[in-house]
Amino acid sequence: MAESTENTESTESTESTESTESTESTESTESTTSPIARSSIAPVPPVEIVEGWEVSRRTSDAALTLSDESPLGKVVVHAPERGVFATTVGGGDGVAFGRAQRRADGVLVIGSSPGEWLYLGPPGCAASVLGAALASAASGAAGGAGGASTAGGASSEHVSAVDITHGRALIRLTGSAAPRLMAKICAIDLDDRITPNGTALRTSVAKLVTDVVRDDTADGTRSYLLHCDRSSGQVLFDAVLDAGIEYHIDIAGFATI
Amino acid sequence: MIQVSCPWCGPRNSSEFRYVGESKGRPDPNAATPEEWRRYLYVKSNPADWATETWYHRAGCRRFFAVERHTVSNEIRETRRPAAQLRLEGGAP
Amino acid sequence: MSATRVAGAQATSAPMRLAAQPGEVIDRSRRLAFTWNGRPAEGFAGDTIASALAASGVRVFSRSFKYHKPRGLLSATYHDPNCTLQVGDDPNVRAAHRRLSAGIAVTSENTWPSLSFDVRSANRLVSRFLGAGFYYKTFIKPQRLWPAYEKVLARFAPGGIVEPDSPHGHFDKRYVHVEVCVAGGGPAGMTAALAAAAAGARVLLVEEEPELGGHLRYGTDADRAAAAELRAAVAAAEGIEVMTDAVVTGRYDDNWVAVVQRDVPGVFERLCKVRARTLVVAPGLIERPYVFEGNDLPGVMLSSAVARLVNLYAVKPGQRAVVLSANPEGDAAVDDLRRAGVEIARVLDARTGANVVRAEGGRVLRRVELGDGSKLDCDLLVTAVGWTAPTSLLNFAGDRPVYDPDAARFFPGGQHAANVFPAGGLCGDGSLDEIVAHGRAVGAAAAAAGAAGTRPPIPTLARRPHPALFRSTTHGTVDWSEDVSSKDLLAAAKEGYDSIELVKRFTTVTMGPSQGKLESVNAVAVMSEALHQTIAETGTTVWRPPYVPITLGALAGRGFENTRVSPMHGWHVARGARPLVAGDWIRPDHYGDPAAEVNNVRTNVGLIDVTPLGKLDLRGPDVAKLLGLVYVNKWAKLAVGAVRYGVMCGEDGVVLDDGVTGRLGDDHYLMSTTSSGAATVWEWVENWLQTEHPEWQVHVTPVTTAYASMNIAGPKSRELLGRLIVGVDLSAEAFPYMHVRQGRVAGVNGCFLWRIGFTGELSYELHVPAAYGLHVWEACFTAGADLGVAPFGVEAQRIMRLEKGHFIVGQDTDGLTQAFGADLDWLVKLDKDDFAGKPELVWQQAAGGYQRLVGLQPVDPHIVPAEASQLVEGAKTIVGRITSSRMSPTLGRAICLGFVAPHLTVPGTLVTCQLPDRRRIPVRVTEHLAHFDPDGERLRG
Amino acid sequence: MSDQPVGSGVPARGVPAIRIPTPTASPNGSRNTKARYPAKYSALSLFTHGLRGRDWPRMWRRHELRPSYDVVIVGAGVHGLATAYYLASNWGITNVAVLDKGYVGGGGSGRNTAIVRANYLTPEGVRFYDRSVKLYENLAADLNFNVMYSQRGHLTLAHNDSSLRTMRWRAEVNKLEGVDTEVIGPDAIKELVPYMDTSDETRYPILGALYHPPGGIIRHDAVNWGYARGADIRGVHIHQETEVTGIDVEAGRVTGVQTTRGRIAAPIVVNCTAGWATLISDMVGVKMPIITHPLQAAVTEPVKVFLNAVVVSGTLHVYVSQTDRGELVFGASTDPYASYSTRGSLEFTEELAGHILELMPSISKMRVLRQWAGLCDITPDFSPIMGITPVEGFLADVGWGTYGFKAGPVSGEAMAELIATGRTPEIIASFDLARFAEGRLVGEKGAAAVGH
Repeated sequence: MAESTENTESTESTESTESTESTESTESTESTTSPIARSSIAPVPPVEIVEGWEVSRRTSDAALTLSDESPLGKVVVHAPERGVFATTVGGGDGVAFGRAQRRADGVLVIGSSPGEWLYLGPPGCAASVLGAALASAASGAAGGAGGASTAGGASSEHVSAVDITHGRALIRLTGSAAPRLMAKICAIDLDDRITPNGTALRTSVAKLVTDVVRDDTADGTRSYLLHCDRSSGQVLFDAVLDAGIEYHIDIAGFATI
Repeated sequence: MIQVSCPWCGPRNSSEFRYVGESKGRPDPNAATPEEWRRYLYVKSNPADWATETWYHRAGCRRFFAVERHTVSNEIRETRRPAAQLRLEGGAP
Repeated sequence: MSATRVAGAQATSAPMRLAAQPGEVIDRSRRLAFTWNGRPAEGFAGDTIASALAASGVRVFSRSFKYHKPRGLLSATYHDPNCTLQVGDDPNVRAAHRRLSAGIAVTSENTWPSLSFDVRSANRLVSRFLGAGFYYKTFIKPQRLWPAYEKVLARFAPGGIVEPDSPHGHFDKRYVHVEVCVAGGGPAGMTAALAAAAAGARVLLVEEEPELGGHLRYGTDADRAAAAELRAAVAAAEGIEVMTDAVVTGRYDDNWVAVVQRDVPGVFERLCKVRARTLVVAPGLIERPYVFEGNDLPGVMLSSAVARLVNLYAVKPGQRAVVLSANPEGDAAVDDLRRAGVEIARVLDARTGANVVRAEGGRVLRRVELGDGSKLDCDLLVTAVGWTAPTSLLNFAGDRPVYDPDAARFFPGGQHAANVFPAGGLCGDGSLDEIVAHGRAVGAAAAAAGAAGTRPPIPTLARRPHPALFRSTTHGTVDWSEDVSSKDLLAAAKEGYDSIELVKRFTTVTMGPSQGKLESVNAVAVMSEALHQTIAETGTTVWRPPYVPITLGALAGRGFENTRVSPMHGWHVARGARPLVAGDWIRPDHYGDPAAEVNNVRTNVGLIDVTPLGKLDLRGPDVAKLLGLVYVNKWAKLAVGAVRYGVMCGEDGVVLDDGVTGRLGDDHYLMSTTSSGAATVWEWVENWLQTEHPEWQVHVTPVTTAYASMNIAGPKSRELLGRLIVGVDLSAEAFPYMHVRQGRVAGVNGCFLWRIGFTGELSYELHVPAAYGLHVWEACFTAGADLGVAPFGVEAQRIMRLEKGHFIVGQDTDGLTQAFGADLDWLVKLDKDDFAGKPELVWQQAAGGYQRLVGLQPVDPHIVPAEASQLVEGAKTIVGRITSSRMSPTLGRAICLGFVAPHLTVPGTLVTCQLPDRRRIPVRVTEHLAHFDPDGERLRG
Repeated sequence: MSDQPVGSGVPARGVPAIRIPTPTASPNGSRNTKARYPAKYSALSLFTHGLRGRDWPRMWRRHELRPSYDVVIVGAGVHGLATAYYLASNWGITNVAVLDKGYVGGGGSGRNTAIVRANYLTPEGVRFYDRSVKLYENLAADLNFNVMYSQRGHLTLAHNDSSLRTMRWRAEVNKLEGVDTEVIGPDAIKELVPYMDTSDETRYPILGALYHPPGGIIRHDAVNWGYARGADIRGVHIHQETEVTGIDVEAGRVTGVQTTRGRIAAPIVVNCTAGWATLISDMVGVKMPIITHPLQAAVTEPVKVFLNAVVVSGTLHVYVSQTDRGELVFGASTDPYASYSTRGSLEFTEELAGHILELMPSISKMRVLRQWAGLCDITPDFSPIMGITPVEGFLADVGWGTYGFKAGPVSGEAMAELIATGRTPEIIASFDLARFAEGRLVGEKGAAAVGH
């Protein structure tokens, strides 16, 4: 029965998000009225519409940059902390609490809390991620039921997924000085030995409850994703900028994941 | 700033948590006398000694958990999941 | 050529400046001009303010707090109580520590009208009548005159000046994580840091002076060479962060260590919060003054002050000196003085009983009287009578220092926390090699602590015997900054203030800016005399943080304060909305005319931004159970697509929050809470799920700001929405009151619509994926222009909800209002098996006799009683109060909600209301809470 | 001295009647000091003492423990000392011992921020604290000791309309009780406190304040010492460094206390131990609804006096006043978790500084000189627990939270009356222990947050 529920859930949201995306393509004629998605952080010029989002296209070659990545798709999945989904199949991709891992399709899967996973992907990915997560959850649940085929739903665990793309602000801080900057606004020990690449944690940053994910760039440059309640996005962004002045921080435009 | 070791997140500054208070069992709401119920609401043992408390990781994993803290030294000797969860997990096959 | 310029300079502006000294830290090539009490002055880069002034011949730096006696350099350290000066807008600057910078305006404090002539010094003449605590014994009667006396006393307040417009300045903070934090950059501290780093620990090394080295900096050539060597080693070592001109101000539970950093470019002061696995305390020793008559005259100074002045700053401390020495440091000072060309009138060896009993002079020292009664003319008296261990950090860590009579000083008591390690002079004496060995061993042990493996042993430092010299045969100053003499302490003890804590409070000894670093041990010694007991028995007062004063600015840092806004915030600002600060949120209070906003909603249609409304996404088979537990009403039968109003109570039955919750799918609900209650309710719900019912399958996701929420209210709201929505039949039949639908609004999918009505009008609460909030909001205004759509703010909403009689939790209820008192009889379902607060509500209903929330209307429709106006009987018996009141634009009369005593709840009852201006008016209890459309035809329409 | 009609109030079971002896003959303290005892303080005596260089007599003397006292008071803070003083001065009951494990006024009475006010929320609260203010106004004369009560005015700021509403509520109740309290606007605030940022650009704009002219600050040590001296002069024994280790109860009645200096028999034992209240009441098995939280305070280096009112912000959890010595004295709300630690924390000073600079940005360069902490015995309704307990002869004067010092005089007066008359004075009737089990909490809960 859990499955059926979740499927309704997923179709609900899938339908909605998909057509949201379709809006831009199909109704391009009435582009004036076609919905524009806006981040809670004011974009610095030049501003463009990308994937229906109003984003900054500013480029910077500074050694330390801050960018608004709020348009990324964000899905939170809840499942029993020590259940089938968490351990085996891995809608969570076996990603443990406190770790982050990038999937082949570029989606970043974060063990954001015990029994909670956060998926970050390109704008508009939410729908497919929702579907996928729940599908694997369903199969995982069944698999988890092992040979007890008759047990069916009874033994299946409760997994749910919510699209929170609009509920969070997401910014990226990149540069070798990032940990020194963070030390001014975050009490966590960011030493390599303590919090290596791929670490995910939720803590207080500039007095805001913030998810911190260390997600170094391909070339190994230190990079953090900071993720807080949408309504406080501008405050977090400004706090990081303020702390970065002594490290000559600069604002960079949106660069999809 | 004392450090509280969250059973899930590990040691964090106490400012990330909310002190809920001394852990107390909830009386049967349909059987409790006013005296019993209000003892549950208001009376704490308030020892100058080891105390078993409930804390909430407000700025972290948002989990409630049990803490054994000495109220004079503020030393914390143990943190663990809430009793109800331990019972549940213990009971699971 | 610069040399000649300098020579010239010495001749004119710096009579006391010596020729280049081997260890001097001044840069003679960089002259810095500043002003001293308005007159031009000059010094060199590297000078402290005090050394520059001393070089130019200044001997009197300040006046004392109580008797306004002239005061000069005593210790020439940060703790020097006599040269706290005003520098620009910076009060109480420690001039013997603060580096000179060009262009600063330095003025003395506590002087009136001037430093040289201070009329308040007349206090000295009557000092015998103004003993410690004299003010407790006078100004008693007549009582009414005390304020006048008080103003006089207040004029004697010491310290600098802050102006109402002093600029805030840039302050900052930083976290640091290390295995070992070392307090003190002397030989012991430096070697401890090196040893710890060698063991692989991350180390923070903190030094008060601008450069590492400690006392070696002003010692012998060999000392300076050793210091340079250690400095080089530290600079080369991996994993040591050095902070100079920085001080460990406190050690708190779990080795949370506070460091104030003063030399960060562009930052006035930075507070570093260090989480250290272990803390090494290596502050060295502080030289102790000697108590005798006249010991506070300018010209009486400590041997370490001489060493600093001569060796670091090339300043000649005086012309003709008498030296009282009880230790090698004192003897070394004699050599320094000779080298500086100071005539040595006499060297008194305290170890062989020589003594000083009196210092004489007017503004400065002229002559000293010796133990044998003979007198010597001199302008400099140097004392070296012993050392004080600054054990503050150990005290903060729980230690009680122990006095050793043979060494005549306190030592660590060993009761401090296991993650704190004292090192160096604090623990004992020894040759440089022995100190270095000790530091190295402590550093290694500190690095090993907490880690696996065995703890390296720490050698014990020998304790050098030292004569116990505290007070001579005469009485003198014990506390310079508080003007407390040994006489005062003896008198206080006789008067019954016979414990060190009591005498401290009564005489204020050690309570001043130096917090006892120079004074404590002498105070304890004098008290021991008075109480005929040993110093060990007398004990010492508890040192409290901070070790040195720290600015409010540094403690505040950048002052991050959360401010939350909705996606439509900019739109409101652009339309001149008056901001309303509601907790973290900034909301539009109104757009100019709340009454007009109300009228427009009642006649046309209006939009309000209600994004802060708390929203929790609840999923799972057991959600209904959860709702039944946290709400006072029933939820089992709520159909998919329906919404229901609910009220939550605490376990004490007191109203906690309210809101509507809708069922979106079989196992999917959306709960709304009050804006201010959002966080509380989320935590409340999690608490029940995690600590009482972990077996329930419910997933809670806060989605408050995932949606931009707007309420479209008014008779034309259906028409407006109809123009924008796709996929939802808005007809009253298809979408009745208290239901929820999902659809596509203005091209945005995944919007939720609740048909509810806080305002009492036909209205739809629209929840839009937040990023599209502004788009949909603007679309509504475009689409509804011809319908007269206009925004309305929180104030208009408050008026309308009051017209409608909806209470607001926290305004129309208080910390003791249980559900029945809030007129919720219709909602509370006591036949439910269990819900939060049920027992209290059962008893409340049974007992009765509680105040109840009712609708109230002043008989005179034009008088609006201010909220919180009291309802009274007789002279002063309170029988209720107005909780909400407004002039209703719809009804054209004043309307209220309020609490009334049980005997007044009958509709029609007249109650007396006392207005803030004490006028009393009659108000009538109405039949319903609702003043307008009680049957709700409009919102059901 | 007392306006209370003698024996007014509710008969209190559980207070054994005690014989009221004639006060012990004028104390013979003069033997242990060459000074004349007791001393009369005045400008003249100050002058003559100064002239003759004569010593002052002891403020209070040291005694051997008597085997029994009529009343044993545990805790030599302002509550215990005031109770002893009024027992002796109002009722002639002098066979009284005040015991303390430390020294006079060493607990909360010497660690608080010495703010006195009466602008409470409930009529019972207002009446009670107003009586205290009245007693404080005459205390210097009564005790012949200058307690330096400075009625400079007390401001409680409101930064949002809900707190402004609470201020108005308090003002209205105060008016009805005849207490001088009113709500004033930003301009009037700026006049009283020129350093205050009353502009509306601030993060926490100041919408108004509750202004209470009789409120102010006092020299807390002087109050403690003055009461101690007054009690001592009248024959009360003050025993410092005498810790109570147990309380003897027989058949539901108190019979005496065990101390580190031996046993004392007594039919009446009064618990005045504030932060340690439950540790004492646990000795007789009386459970108190009290939690002990540290309350921290801090003082800055002195600067020339610029702040002439007491300023409180509940929203920002800070209160501040400036002493005649020029130091700013700060306090905040209690620590977030229960503790008996008085070590103090850094986060307290950080929060404090951040919030005080929101109010007065120009004092950022003032420096914090010292911080300390005291222990607060907090009850669920922010009101005290006074009077009888289930154990006969064991009386409570506890649950003071952050309000204890300002209530010292009236509490002492009322407890003395209760002991002397066996009747609970009306003024403390609503503060009984039974109210919790019976669900009659006092409404001060409405005005939570920082109440200084």
